[in-house]
Amino acid sequence: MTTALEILLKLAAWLLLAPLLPGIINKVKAWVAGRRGPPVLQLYYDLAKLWHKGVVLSTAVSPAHVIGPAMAWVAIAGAALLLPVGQTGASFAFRGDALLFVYLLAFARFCIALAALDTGSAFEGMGVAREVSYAVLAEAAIITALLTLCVQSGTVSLATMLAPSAGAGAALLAAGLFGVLLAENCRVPFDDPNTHLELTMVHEVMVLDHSGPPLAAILHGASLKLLLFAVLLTEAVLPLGKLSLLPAIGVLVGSAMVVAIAVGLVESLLARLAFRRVPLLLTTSFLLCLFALLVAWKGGTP
Amino acid sequence: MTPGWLLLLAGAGLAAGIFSAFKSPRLWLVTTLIGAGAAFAAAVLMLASGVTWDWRPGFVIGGEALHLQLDGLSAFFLVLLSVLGGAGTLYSSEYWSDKAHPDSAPAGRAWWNALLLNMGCVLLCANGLHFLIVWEIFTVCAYFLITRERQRPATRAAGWLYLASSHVAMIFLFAFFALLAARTGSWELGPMRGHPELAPLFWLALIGFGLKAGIFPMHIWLPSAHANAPSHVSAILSGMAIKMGIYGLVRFTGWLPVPPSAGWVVAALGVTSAVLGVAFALGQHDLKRLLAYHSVENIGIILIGLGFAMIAVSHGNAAWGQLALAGGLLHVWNHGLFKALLFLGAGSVLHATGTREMSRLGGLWRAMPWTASLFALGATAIAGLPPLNGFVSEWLVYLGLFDAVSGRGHAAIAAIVAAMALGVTGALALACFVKVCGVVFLGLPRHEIAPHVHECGWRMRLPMLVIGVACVVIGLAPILFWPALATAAAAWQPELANSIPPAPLVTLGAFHLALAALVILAAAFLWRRVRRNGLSRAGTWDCGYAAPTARMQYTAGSFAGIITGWFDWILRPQRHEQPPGGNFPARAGFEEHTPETVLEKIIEPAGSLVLRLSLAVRHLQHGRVQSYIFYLLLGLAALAILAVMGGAK
Amino acid sequence: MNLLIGLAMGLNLVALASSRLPSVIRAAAFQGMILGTLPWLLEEDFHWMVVAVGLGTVMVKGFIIPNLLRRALRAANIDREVEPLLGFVPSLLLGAMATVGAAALPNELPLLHGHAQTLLVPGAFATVVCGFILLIARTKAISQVCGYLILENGIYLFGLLLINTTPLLVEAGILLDLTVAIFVIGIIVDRIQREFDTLDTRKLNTLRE
Amino acid sequence: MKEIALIALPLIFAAAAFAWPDERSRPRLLPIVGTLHAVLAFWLLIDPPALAAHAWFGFDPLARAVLPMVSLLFLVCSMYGVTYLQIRAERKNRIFVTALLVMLGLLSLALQAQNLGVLWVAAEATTLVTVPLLHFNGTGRAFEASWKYLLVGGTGIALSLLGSFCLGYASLMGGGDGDLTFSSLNALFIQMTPVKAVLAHPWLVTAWVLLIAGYGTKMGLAPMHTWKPDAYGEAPGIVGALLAGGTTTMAFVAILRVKQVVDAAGGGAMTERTLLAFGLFSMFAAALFLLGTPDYKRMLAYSSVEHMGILTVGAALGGAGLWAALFHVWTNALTKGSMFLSAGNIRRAAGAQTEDKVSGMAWRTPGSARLFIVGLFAVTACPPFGVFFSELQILLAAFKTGNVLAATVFLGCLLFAFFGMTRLVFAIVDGRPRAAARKTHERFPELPGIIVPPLLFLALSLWLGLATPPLLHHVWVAAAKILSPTP
Repeated sequence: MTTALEILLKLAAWLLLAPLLPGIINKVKAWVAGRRGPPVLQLYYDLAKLWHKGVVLSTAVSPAHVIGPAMAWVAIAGAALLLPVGQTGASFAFRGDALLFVYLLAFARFCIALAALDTGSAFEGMGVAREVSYAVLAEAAIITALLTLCVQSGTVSLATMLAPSAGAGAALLAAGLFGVLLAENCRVPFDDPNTHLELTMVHEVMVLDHSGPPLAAILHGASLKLLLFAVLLTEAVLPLGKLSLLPAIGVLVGSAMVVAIAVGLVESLLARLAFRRVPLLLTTSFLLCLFALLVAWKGGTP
Repeated sequence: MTPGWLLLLAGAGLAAGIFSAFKSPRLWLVTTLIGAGAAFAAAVLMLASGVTWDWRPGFVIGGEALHLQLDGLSAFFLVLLSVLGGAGTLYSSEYWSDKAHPDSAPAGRAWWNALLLNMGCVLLCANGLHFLIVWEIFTVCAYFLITRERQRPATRAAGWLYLASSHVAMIFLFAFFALLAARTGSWELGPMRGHPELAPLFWLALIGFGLKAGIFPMHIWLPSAHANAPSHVSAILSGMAIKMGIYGLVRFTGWLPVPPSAGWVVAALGVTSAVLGVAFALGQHDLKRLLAYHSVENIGIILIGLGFAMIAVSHGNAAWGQLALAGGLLHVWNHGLFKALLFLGAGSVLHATGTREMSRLGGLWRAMPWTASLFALGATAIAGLPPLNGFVSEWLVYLGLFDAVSGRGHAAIAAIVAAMALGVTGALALACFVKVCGVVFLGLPRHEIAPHVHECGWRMRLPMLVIGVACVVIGLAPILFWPALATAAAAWQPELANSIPPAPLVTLGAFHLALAALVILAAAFLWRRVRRNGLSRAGTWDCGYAAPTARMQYTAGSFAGIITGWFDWILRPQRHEQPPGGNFPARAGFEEHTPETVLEKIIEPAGSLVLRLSLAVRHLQHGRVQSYIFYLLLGLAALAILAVMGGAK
Repeated sequence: MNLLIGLAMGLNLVALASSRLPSVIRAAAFQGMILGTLPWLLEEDFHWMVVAVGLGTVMVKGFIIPNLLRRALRAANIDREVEPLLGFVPSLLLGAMATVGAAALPNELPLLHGHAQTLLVPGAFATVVCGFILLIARTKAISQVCGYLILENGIYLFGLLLINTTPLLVEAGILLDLTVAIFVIGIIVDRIQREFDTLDTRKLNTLRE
Repeated sequence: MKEIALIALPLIFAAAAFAWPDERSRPRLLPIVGTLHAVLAFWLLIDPPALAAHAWFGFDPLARAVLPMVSLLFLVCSMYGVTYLQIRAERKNRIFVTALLVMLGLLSLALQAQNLGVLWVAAEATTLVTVPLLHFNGTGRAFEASWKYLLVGGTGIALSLLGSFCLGYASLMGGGDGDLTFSSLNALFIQMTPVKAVLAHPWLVTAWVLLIAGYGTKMGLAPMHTWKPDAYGEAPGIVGALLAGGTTTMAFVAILRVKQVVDAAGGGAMTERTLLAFGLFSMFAAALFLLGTPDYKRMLAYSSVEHMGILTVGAALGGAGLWAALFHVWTNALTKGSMFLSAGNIRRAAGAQTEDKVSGMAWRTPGSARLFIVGLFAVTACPPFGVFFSELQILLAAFKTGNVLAATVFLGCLLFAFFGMTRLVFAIVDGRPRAAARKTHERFPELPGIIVPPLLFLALSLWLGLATPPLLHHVWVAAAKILSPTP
């Protein structure tokens, strides 16, 4: 009973905190640009509004257009349950849950992609093609990162993998994962979340024809995903396993802030890359993870 | 009923099917289904009891006493065979009906039963000679099934390519079994790890069985054969026939000693097949050809599992070998199931629209919702996504690899490479099946396909449904199937057997269950929410363009463009571009075709070289009798030299 | 006796050198007659069977077959030229070389003392080789038949080594077979001539890869 | 007594057939003789007579191991012949039938011959009697084929005569009294004093070379095979079957007998080396020809060359290989027979025999086309037909004797032959049928008389493979044991 309650509490925490991150990022961007910018809680307002809005469906779409986002949202939420928080560990922890984590995110991608293709629009097709193609490289990077942690800790369970710090290779790993984070969440320099030219979009163009509650699910899922990556990045680098719950949460929140600010800074300082250059950057982050792996292999002891 | 009687019943049913195939299709259907059911029962019985069924009747065939044996491994494969066989039987009764194919259907039914029967016999034979015989017969049966539509030159070419490469495999198996018999002095098969001198034979087996399994450089026959065969045949070919190659490898790596490098080679081949197979698949525009290349990919995944299991054995039974093997074996089942599902789905698309060309299809979900949703299910499974079966087996393989890594043993580095390859393969497969589902079933029809597009009848739908359910069940309750895996593993390597399922598998199953439930709930909830908020219809956002047409949708080629670009070095796609020009561009065109590189760049040149040689030789037979007598003299001289040479020795 | 054999060997060269069919036939026929007489000289004791063999040989090789060939020649009224594939001089040289080689041969092959001083073996081999040269180097069917005839002569010559040891039946059988062989060839030639109105076997190459 | 009947019976009936007045009923003699002959042969197979020493011919183990096959082959072919000659009523069949019967008699003589001379006489006579069979069709092509057959074959047979003389002379050098029966030759050479052995050796080598060249020509080993494609291509299917199954078998038996003698004189290494080399070369050459030939009757000829190569390889492997080779004699002859007969049907229906003119025979002559395809798989060593088992046995022998290289070449040749044959056969059977041929009423009348015999052959091949009679197996092994000096 208590465990069930605990799980529900954790889940609630994840879901509630998630929309905060984009707000922070936007705030940082506005601040850098010298504007006041939207309130930090803007996304909450948007979600609430969307949830009550009516829906306009394309004449071409099938039920998948609506079902897809729901499935994706569930998958991401499920992934959240696998991510340990400090000492208490995750709600679900077992050997190999790291892989489940990765594949749940992949499942989410699959659903969103099909929902997007459902409209039969060339724009969505374009976006999906880009999304799934870049995901290939991102996937390689994440698997490499997991391998690094596995070599580091000698286990295959996130709870224990993330407990110790990545040691010598931590900086490399952090850089690599940060690149993956930007790519997977479609931030600059891979994608510009608030561009207005369909031809240059990746993620935005996929949700072009969504509206109302489905769009809300997609947006919330995206923010949750961002949060997941931020936490994963933090725990991979910092030895949170040794802290007790509250300090751990504190550190987590703080570092999530830091990540958000970093993203914001990157977005305001860098420009979007040309599409042909994107694979290059992703390969770079993959290589960073690979080097981290090598460092761990040489330095770490089983 | 003991397995023996059930198997007898199965054989009788299939044989009866062969004879009733021409006269009465209904009788054929019944007898064949009974046969498949009996085989299924026998296999399950054996797997449940774990008792090997061993039968040595007196009578002699071809100079060797008959010896049949149903042990864990053969039972494991027999399950798959009987399920796919039964499903395909029912499916074909509508798909390849007498009405549609009056002259090829009856013989097709007979060949179908012969194929099932002989594949079953291959699984049962414990005598090298008989193994060889039924193996070749099943190969030939498959040829006649592939060339059902032999009026089409493409089919004939595909069929001949299949026949030729199968015969290459056959020649290697000839050598393999003959050497085995020559060295051991008997045709009896069985565990003989005590004879290290037999280890080199593994290489013969690898080529012989690898050709059948379609491992990467040896896969040349696979795409065209699978694409041109009737779909239920493609399903059994891809689901079962290529697994026979895997069966051979597993069986003989279990019975015979292998050279130390064997495991590494198998794993390396697996990695190559997995990555390149899916890369080639991405380049295809022909639905069934694409699926065929995915068979290469999945065979690769299976081999990664098997290879690491072999490495584990050769390094003293590391625990992770067990997981890798379990993953590989389970993937045999899984790939058999979802690939059959996908081929049957492709079959009903072909049946309805008459084309395999994806760029002509689109928006089929309206006309054929059942096919569309089942195909989507299969796609999710083959992309290795939770909560379906594809993920379970890949996850087991992953687990084995990660354990190998964390163990920091000899295999760690190799495991790292394999794990990365597996990850990339998964992502590529996902991309590929997003493309397939999106282009074929979603969006709008790209061409005015014949108006008679219709959902397939229940006899085609039911088999797909059954297989789909099987995929889901394996995904949600993998724990149920662990005993089967353990029994099979025990038959392969007693040391690797472990009847206690790994704890994580239980948790994974629970998680999958929860996930599936929540996914459905959420979907329903959101759908209701949308309804409540009220929904209105409008055209897809066209960015203000006045006259959007269905042909402006993203096509298969353009979708995969980015990734195929990365693999240009091996895919060698041929592009014919006709860019729009001038102020008022007339018609522009762009077409792309990905050839079978290994075949067209390596095999065919070599073949033409041999043909040129034979042409040169044939010129000697130019019809002038004087020179014929001269050849005679030459022969005489050669003989004399040979003979005298010996005299000198 | 060696004189006769030498003569036979000479006739090989004549057959090789002669540019007209009748002379080739005549050479072959004359060679046949010589061979026919040889058994009588070979046998000390006068055995009637040997006489019969000799007579038969003379009749067949010397008269019947040549007449047959001449008839074929007349039936297909064709020019008498030989039309060699290989020129006369080269084939003559080859033949000469073969003869010399054959003369050197017995040093390699041990012989019974009875045969050591005869020219039987060299003659036989030389004749066989010359027959082959005719078979290979001539285009006309008739001249090929003659080549075959000379080949058989060579073999017969060799057979004489065994005439007093092996039962004569073998010989008789051989004789019969050879005659029939040539006879059939004659018929074939006749037929071919009806079919193709020529005796040039170069025309006989429709069957080919 | 019965063994003499084996020879005499066909010859007597041949005379009768020659005298027979009626064209239509004459062919009926063929199956009658065939049946009688087969009955006799199998009777002898079951209880073989004692062999008289120094007899010129007799039913010895080797004859026992092959002669019944020839008789069986002739029986089935003769059944085919009746219908065939009815279809071909426009040609006079007096000579044809007579020649067939004479051929049977001579084959029985040659297979039973225990004497070098008799063997040669019989071989020569078969060569001659084949000629009228070859130009049965009376076309120009047929004449050309028989001319080439006679010239090349005659030359070969002449060489073998020379070889026989050399062997005889070798026996003289070895101190023999000129008795040319094989038994006495063996006895003589086995207990030959070293001095005499030195004297006899050159003659033995010469004899071996000449005899192999001569009988090899008859058997059709490359490069002496040149007459084969022409002859098989032009002859009626029934003649092709008898040539490929009977005459070649005779030549092979001759080679085996000579090999036995030479081995007895201690030439074992030489004979095996030469046979192996020539067998493999024949297979190789045949495979190359098969890859490209467009003519399906010539294809059968090359396939026959290939199988002669296989036989020779088997013989070269001694012991185990030898009995496998005798096994292969049976399987090959019977399987090949079915292909010749069905090919003959197709040829008559299509009126042409090259792939550019013939296609879609599966619609034109369904029965023969099916038989042809099954025969194709049977003859390319696909189980469960006999050829598969015999070739597997030869392969086993090769591996057992450690001839891995030979085995590799062997397998490679099998592979290429398979490529060539399947390509051609499926092209003519499956290819899109000619517009005219698609109409059903143009279907070629496939009378049971021309469908059942090839079917029978396939059944026999199947039976030989799956359920090899122990008696036959025993007979082959016994013959091999006698033939190979090193057990």
